[in-house]
Amino acid sequence: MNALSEAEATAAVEPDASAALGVQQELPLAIVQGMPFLTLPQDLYIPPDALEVFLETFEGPLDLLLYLIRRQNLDILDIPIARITDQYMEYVELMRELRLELAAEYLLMAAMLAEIKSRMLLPRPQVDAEEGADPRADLIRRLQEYERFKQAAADLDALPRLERDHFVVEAGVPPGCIQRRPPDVDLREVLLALREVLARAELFSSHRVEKEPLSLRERMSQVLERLHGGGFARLTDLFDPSEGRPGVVVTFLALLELIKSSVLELVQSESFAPIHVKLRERASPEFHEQPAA
Amino acid sequence: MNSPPLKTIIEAALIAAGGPLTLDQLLGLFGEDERPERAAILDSLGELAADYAGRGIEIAEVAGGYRVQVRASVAPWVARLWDEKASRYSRALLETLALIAYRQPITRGEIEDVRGVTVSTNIIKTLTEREWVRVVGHRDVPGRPALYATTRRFLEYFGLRSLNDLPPLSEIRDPESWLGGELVSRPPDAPVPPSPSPNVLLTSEQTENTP
Amino acid sequence: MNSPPLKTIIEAALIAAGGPLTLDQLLGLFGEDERPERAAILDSLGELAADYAGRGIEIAEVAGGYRVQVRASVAPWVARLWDEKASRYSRALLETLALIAYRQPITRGEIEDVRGVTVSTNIIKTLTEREWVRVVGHRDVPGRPALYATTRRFLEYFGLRSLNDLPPLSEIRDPESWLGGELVSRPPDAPVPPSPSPNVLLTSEQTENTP
Repeated sequence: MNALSEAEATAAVEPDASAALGVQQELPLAIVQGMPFLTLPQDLYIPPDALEVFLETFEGPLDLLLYLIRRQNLDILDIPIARITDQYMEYVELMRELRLELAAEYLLMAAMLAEIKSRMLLPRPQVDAEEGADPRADLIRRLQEYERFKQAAADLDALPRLERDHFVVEAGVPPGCIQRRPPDVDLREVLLALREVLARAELFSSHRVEKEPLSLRERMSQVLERLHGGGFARLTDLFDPSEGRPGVVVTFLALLELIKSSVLELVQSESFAPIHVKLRERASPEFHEQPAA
Repeated sequence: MNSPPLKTIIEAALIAAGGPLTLDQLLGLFGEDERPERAAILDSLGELAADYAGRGIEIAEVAGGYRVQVRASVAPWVARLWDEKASRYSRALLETLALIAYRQPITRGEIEDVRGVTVSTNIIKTLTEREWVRVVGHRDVPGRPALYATTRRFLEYFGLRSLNDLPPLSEIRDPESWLGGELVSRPPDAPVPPSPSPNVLLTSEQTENTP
Repeated sequence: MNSPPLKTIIEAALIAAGGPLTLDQLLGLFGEDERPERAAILDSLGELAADYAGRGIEIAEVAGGYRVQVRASVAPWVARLWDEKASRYSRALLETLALIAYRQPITRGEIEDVRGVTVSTNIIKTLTEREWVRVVGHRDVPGRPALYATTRRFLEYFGLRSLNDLPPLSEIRDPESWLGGELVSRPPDAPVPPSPSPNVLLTSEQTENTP
């Protein structure tokens, strides 16, 4: 029982491997000690997880169809459309029962198969080659096209590649011999990058972001820099009256923001005593890792 | 200063570069007055490749340049230097990458047509982030979809000299054939010649087999 | 698999490591069952050092271990690699920098949330080494993530008096207002196939906005 379910699981997870057995007609569900099993024992329990994994290994309807064709060693150019359609529908049903998220593409393919099947039943006019084109032609073309890129993907994966089969070497140079010049950056490049990332995150729509003045952000950084050495600072020392009212307001907002986000804390020893500000708790060692010069 | 032998300079540069160097870049290491002939550099490369026979490293020709890399035969040991396991890529990602590589420039819609499923934004993001793929323009149709192509870094990563080095695509058998027509096999539409030669310079084959 | 000679493994590891390796790290490359004696590793190191006589590289014993480095005698030539290269920063780095500038103080996690992909340690390291970005505190949440902000040097480099000189976010979506002159050309190492438009970056930017 144990061995059987294990073999079953393997066969289930790797459709390609089982197809490679080259068995005509029905695929054995499992091979136990060399003996193929064609039917499931009545009492065999297949964990639903295993089935899910199995079904999720398909990269879409074309992949599933290819699997159905290949596992029966059928010629792709002459697929028995009725049989394949029935099997395809079984899988789609199974996915539904398991409530797997069934991509719309699978249903579209089901409809297409049904249509081809019905057209195959109609008598085909022999005369005109154009008119009488096999209804399967388009599907076969797509299957082949997909299959060659499925193969190309596998070939690509098999190429010896960096980080797996080869590693780039990078020997050091004795210190002092080389001054690596860091790349130049144009501010517009930075802004373009920002524009792109914001467009991706769709942050443009957020009013909160748009209205937030940059001076507030900058002031938050400045306050943190002031408090960086640790210890307490008098709240009043953080304000610079020479900046005028807007400057003081910005500092105040920056403090509120930092306190709200649990970076700073306020301490007052007793009522009406001076209020002090400090960074919350001593930070991890990284905190001290400031650039040396 | 007495100039050290050409070969030692080339070797040190290749080993320090951290990526492939083109012949021009190698020439650029030398001042006007001391610049060697291209042939001399190629000779040095050949000699180095021979020196590296039976060693832990080899010279490979990739992405239009030359690089020193760890030999595949010792890679499993070297890989233990880094904790991370080499990432495995999903089939969806590899299929998308393959379509971009063989059919570039290509739009996302065209990729989806062949694969029969939507291409997730995440895949495109990963491919661009790894700098294997980039947008090279937009097709002039409604929606102006982005056109994707592979980069030099893609060639470097997969150890290809050029796109011509990609494994050839399998042929398509024409469905017309079973209607009684002639069997016409469409020529593989992508990279030109299947290139059987390994891009590792010289002697690599022998040494891969050395016990 | 037949194990390659000890010396080739040691060599490849040292050359690939990009920094010194201790004897213990070298031993760690081998599985329990195949682990060589320390003396054998030392022997290999000695042999390699002898092999490298008269070559472009050498084995140096530095604090913390052994490393392969470029010989000082060829370093002047090798150094020219970086004169010319002045490589480009990745899009990922620029995006990270931009987010730190506009959303500071910000944690790595928050950057990742906006970008939708992880921010590599390397990017943070490069930005800190360049002194454009620094840790200004830690958020008091589990893990106490570092908060990053831009530095005075960042302002200096980009010729800004203060962050207020940066265009407001609301203007970012409209590049015409700040793009001004021509955009600096993109890295030469970009796409392999000829790109249809000369200034690809610009094209892609404009068109992303078109409805």
